[in-house]
Parts: sequence; C-alpha cells; structure tokens
Amino acid sequence: MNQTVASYLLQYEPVQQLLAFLSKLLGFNAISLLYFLIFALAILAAVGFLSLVGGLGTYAERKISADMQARIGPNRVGPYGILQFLADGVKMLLKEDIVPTQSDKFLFYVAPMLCIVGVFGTIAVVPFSSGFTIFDFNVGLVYLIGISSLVGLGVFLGGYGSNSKWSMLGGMRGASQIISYEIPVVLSALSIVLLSGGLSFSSLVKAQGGWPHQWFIFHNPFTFVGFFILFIGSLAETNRAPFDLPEAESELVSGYHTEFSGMRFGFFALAEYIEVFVVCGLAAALFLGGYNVPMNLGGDGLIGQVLQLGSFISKTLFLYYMVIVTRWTLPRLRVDQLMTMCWKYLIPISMVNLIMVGLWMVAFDGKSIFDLIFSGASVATGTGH
Amino acid sequence: MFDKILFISSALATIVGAVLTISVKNIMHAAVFLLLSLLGVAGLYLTLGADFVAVIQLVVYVGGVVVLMVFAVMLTAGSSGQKANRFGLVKIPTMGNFRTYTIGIVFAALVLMTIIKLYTNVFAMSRLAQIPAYSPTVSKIGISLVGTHVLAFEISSVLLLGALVGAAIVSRPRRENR
Amino acid sequence: MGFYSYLVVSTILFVLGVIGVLARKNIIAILLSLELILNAAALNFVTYTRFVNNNIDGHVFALFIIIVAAAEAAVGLAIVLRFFQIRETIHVDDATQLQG
Amino acid sequence: MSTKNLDIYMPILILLILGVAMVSVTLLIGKLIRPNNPSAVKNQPYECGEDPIGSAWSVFNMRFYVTGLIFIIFDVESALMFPVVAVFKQLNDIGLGGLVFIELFLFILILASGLAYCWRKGDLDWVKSYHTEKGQD
Repeated sequence: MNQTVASYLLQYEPVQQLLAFLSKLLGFNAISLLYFLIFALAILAAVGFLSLVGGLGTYAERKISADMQARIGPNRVGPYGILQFLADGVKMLLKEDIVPTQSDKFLFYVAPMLCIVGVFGTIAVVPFSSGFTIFDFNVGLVYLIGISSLVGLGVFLGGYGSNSKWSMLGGMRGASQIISYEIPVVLSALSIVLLSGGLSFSSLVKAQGGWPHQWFIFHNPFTFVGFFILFIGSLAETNRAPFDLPEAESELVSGYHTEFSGMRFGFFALAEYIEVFVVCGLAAALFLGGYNVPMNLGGDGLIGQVLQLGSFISKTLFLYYMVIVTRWTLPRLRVDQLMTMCWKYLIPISMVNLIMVGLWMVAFDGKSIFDLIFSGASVATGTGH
Repeated sequence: MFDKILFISSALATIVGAVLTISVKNIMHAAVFLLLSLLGVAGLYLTLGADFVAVIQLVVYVGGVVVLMVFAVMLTAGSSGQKANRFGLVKIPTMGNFRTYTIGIVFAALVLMTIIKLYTNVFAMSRLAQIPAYSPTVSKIGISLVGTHVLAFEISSVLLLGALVGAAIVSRPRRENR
Repeated sequence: MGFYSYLVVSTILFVLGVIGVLARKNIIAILLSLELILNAAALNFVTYTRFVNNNIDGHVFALFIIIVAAAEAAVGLAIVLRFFQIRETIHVDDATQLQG
Repeated sequence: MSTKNLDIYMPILILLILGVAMVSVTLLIGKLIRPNNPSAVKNQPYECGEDPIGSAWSVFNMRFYVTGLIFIIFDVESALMFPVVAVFKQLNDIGLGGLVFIELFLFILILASGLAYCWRKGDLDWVKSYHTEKGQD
C-alpha cells in the first residue's frame, strides 16, 4: 500500500548514508529532497525505457510484418536496421510543421499534449517489479483507467481541431471507439479486483503466485474469458489491429492525424506505442501473474528485483508480440460491426463474468479451480484408503 | 515542502481553469479549460487525503463528462456565435458580452455576501485538534457503501437507470420529422 | 494547508461558477459552469471530513455528488441536443416556448 | 500504512509536468530549426487533391451522442462498484460474502435491464433500422 521506489531503496545502506550526508550538508532533514532525486532518476529511466520500447516497437512491427509477408523490412540504418526508429525520430523533428489556416491553433497544441500527458501519467503506476514500481498507488488500477481516458479526449480534439471532414470523422470514430471499449476493460478488471481484494497493483499481483496454475487467467473459467475480453478491449482502446478504424488508411487518409505533420504526429505515434506497452503490462499484471517469479527466487533483494523485472517485461513483450501479429492477420472491422461487438457482445459477457466470479468467490471461498481439484483429489484419496 | 507545492499547483490549476472556462470565447476551448480545472480539483482531493474520490473524479469527470460535453459541442455545429435567428435579429452573442458579465458579477457578489455570512458560524464550529495522518480510504468507503449507505448505493443504480432511459428516449431520432 | 485555504478555493470556484452560469448565453457553456459549482460543493464536503470530524461520510457524499452530476450532465445534454434539432440554435433566449 | 506527508504523490506531478514540458519544448525547438515557408495551397486541409468546400463543422447525427451517453452511465456504474468490489474479499472471509454479493447482483441487474431496454429499442445498433429525419442519417 502506497509504497514507492524511494521508500524501497531507502532500506539499503548506501542510500541511508547518502541521506545522512545530504541532511548534514543542508542542515534540515533532506528526506523529501532525496525522495525527489530518486523519483526523478526512476522517472527518467522509465520514460527512456518506454520511449525506447515505443521506438523499437515501430521497428519490430515493420520487421515482423515484413517476414510475415516474406520481405526483408528495414535493414539500412544501423545493424539489421535497429536504429531505424532514431532516423524516423530525427526526420520528424526536422520536417516542416504545417498548421492549416482554418484549423484551431490552440487545439493543435493541446491534442498531442493530452495524449502524451495521458500516457505519461500511467507510467507512475505500471508495476515493473515489487520494488521498482515508481509509485504503488493505493488505488492504482482506478488511477490508470482515469488517466488513460485523457488519450480518448486528445484523439477527439486532434480530429476536431484540424477542421477537415476526414480527420473530423476519424476523431469522432476514434473517440467513440475508445470510450465504448473502456467499459468491457473496466468490468473485466473489476472481476480481478474481486478475487484479489485490493485496488493497488501490488495487492493484485501478490494475490497470484509464480507458477502458471496460480495465475488469475486459470483461476476459473470466467476469468479465462475475462482475459480475452480485456485483451480485445485494450486492442480497441489503443486503436490497434482489427480496430484501427480512426486511422484507417484506405478510408480516412490516416484519420484524425491527417493534418498533423512533423513532431506533432510523432507525439501521437509515440503515445500510441507507449500506451500499447502499458496496456499489455496491465493485462500481464492482472491475469498473467505480473512480476511474480516461481518459488519467489531471489526474494526481495536486488537480484529478486531484476528477476521480477525480467518476468514482467517478458510477459508484456509476449503480449506486445501478439498485438503486432494480430495486426497483420485480421482484417479491419466496419464501424457498425465494431460498435455492435462492443455493446451487444463484450459488455453483456463481461457483466455475466463479473457476477459469476462473485458467485464463485462466495461458493468456493475464493479458491482457484486447481485448489479445488487438488483438495478434492486429496479428500478422495484420503477417504479412498 | 511538497505538500505546499502540490496544493498551490492544484489550486492554481483549478482557479485559472475556472476563470478561463467562463471567459474564453470559443466553446471548445472552454471545455478544455474545464478539463484543466477538474484536474486541479482532483489534485486538491489528493492533498486532502481523499485518494479514492480523486481518482473517481478522474474516471467519471475527466473520462466521461468532459468527453460528453465535447461531443455535444461537436453536434451543435461548433461555435456558431453570431447566428441571427429567424427574425434576422442578432441577439446577445452566445458567449456573453460586457453587459451579461456585469449582471453575472453583480449577482455573484450578492451570493458571495450570503456565503461569507454563512461562514461566520462555520468558523465557530469545533474542529479537530490534531489533523489525522493520510491513510488509504478505499476500504472505509467500500464498507460504508455496503453497510450504512447500502440504500443510497442501490437507489443510485435506479437513478442511473432513470437517467439512461430518459436520455435515450429524448435523444432517439424520432420517426416523424420535426 | 489550512482549513481556511480550502474554503477560500471552493468559494472562489463557486462564485466563478455562478458568474459563468449567468454571463453565458450558450446552453452548453452554462452546463460547463454548472460543473464548477458542483465541484465546489464536493470539495467542501471532503474538506470537512479532513478538518472537522474525520468520518468517511464526507467522501461518500462527494462520491454521490460526482455520480449525480454525471447523470445530470447526460440528461441535460440530451435535452440540449433535442432542443438544437428543433430550434436550430442553442441560444438560451430562444428557449421561450414551454411546448415541445 | 499511513504516511505523514504527501511525498508519495511526487511522481504523478513530475510526470504530468514532464509530459507538458516535453511537448512544448520539442515544438519550440521545432519552430526554430524547422523550415517554415507556409504557402496558401499547403495550408489547406488535405482533400485528396481537390480544394476543400465548406467548413467541416457540419452537424453529425445523434448516434455518436447516444454512444457517449450509454458510456457515461456504465462508467459511473463501474466507478460506484470499485469500492464494493475492493472490499468483497475482506467481507467474504468474515462470512458476509453472500449479502454483499446480493447487493452487487441487484446493482448490476438494474443497470443490465437499462442496457436491455436500449438494446430492444434499437439504440445500440449503429445504423438505425427505420429511416429517421430526412438528411439526418
């Protein structure tokens, strides 16, 4: 509850010596200054890592789609084209930034900012590992859902501000798609909170064990369905894969960010790729046992943190790979199919899911299906002989 | 030290956002500044130790009400400020001119008088001698919602049902024309 | 910070909301300033929980204010849009006839 | 565990300010080092080659608003359910799980009936079944 990376690092000897040195140097107790320094470093590391993941995401996407279509993909810039995303970034910085005359200057400035602020706000609560989560907020899950709804607003204002019919339609579709798919995501996250009994990411992850059979995805059949609803919902929420209607190249000339050029468009793309990582991290933390390591190897020491970090990132990157693969395998949905699927299929199913998980909690006192089988088997064998 | 920074920045965001919401000419900019003000209020809730109410403010207000307002502005043909009505008269501009603001400020001053009058006995109220430390509030709210306030919890679902059905009927495209 | 500073902020927010409601003629702008007034009230409730009696009912009441405000915004905007379709303008002075 | 001061919320403020600063600084730098020769043609919104006719702020129909409306009702529902669901396991261990489940079930049932009503009345389907006002749809 409310533990932060700074309070975690304070357990270590060198950090306490630094604190003693600082407070002696400045006279007053420099605990909050030290908190600030540790937070600044942790945030720079997290933002750097996530923009690297965002950049490499574009590279990975082009490479994976290339070899799925038997072509080579970018291999000019750097070894095997690794530095392609740096070249794209520099190009975006140097391209001319055209703001059409009738469009709204203020909204052109605010829309990418809302997207970036919405995504950066979520970085604070992403559960990298038990110690390295920047801020394990007591209501972290609700905070993540609230802050990431800013992106939907940014998408809409981007479309509305550029005053062209195409991007207006794209902005409208994007915003209504993002907000309507937020409900199945929230309802399936609620069923997990029901099982784990707390809203902070540490309680959500600690309620699961390291071994796959202790993950919530296999806890009971309803959470198994809930995982796929969350995955589909988060695909739609980040305008990815079969739901990338707002930026549908064929119809809307790349939708809401048609008029954005140069670095403004770069912010939309960066925000989208970082949000895909954050949303995959959410799915991994809720359903795939987050940063739990089997048999709790390495405990809570620094080695344990690194192992937990590795476990969380490998699960998230596996989901990231699934997102990229689904993009190049499934055709795009029409608007009405998209909305019908959300309102008439996903939301009723996730409501039934939530009720049935509650019933499962009451009936089996929160035990997972494997516990029941094992305890059932042991009772059977117990009474057997 | 950081308590002061968080309070001042949230209060500043709230008040600057509110002033701009009521004074800016373009309605869409007013909605964006309302968003800034609501984020400020969420920050104020954090400084008051109400962490759950702050994030619910984020989810419901920032993620719902402002999006709905922006949709409504879009559907009413954006900022059509100076449209003359059927009789060709350009009435008072929709975003208010000097006259409307003076009326507003005069009446608001009256309201302020009554508020200050009210506050005299608020200050006389007995207050907590020692302000409690910040502690997580979710479980307390949850238990009170399920325990003492269970009736309010159930009635609010009936209220939401009424709002949903009513608004759906009103905004359903009618079969006949006007 | 102190008890008074929160009261000052919520009073300023309330007064700005009242000015906004009276000075604007666009119905949606009025609804925007209405949200400010509701926020000021909810802020006061949470302030009293922290400084006056520390029971959780202040937070629960602020929660219900937010929920009722969201439902009210939904219904209010539905009425405004229906009014716009009939009258073609969302100017407050046009809302003169009571008959639909 | 209760904390005396608010230092734990420092990262949220730092990250929000970092987001705003990053966008503003990059756009500022861009303004300096970027070529900037605006021409009338270039500044028109892109319309596959033809010149744009009429402002884009034309009126769209209501189905976008109906989606937003139903969204906010269910968003508020999930917001109200968060505290109850967070406390469910704790109460279930005490033995009150059945009672809380009934309250939660009632809450969801009432709102599911709202969704069923909108479904039956055709508010959910994107292309309205019967023809509505002329030129509206």
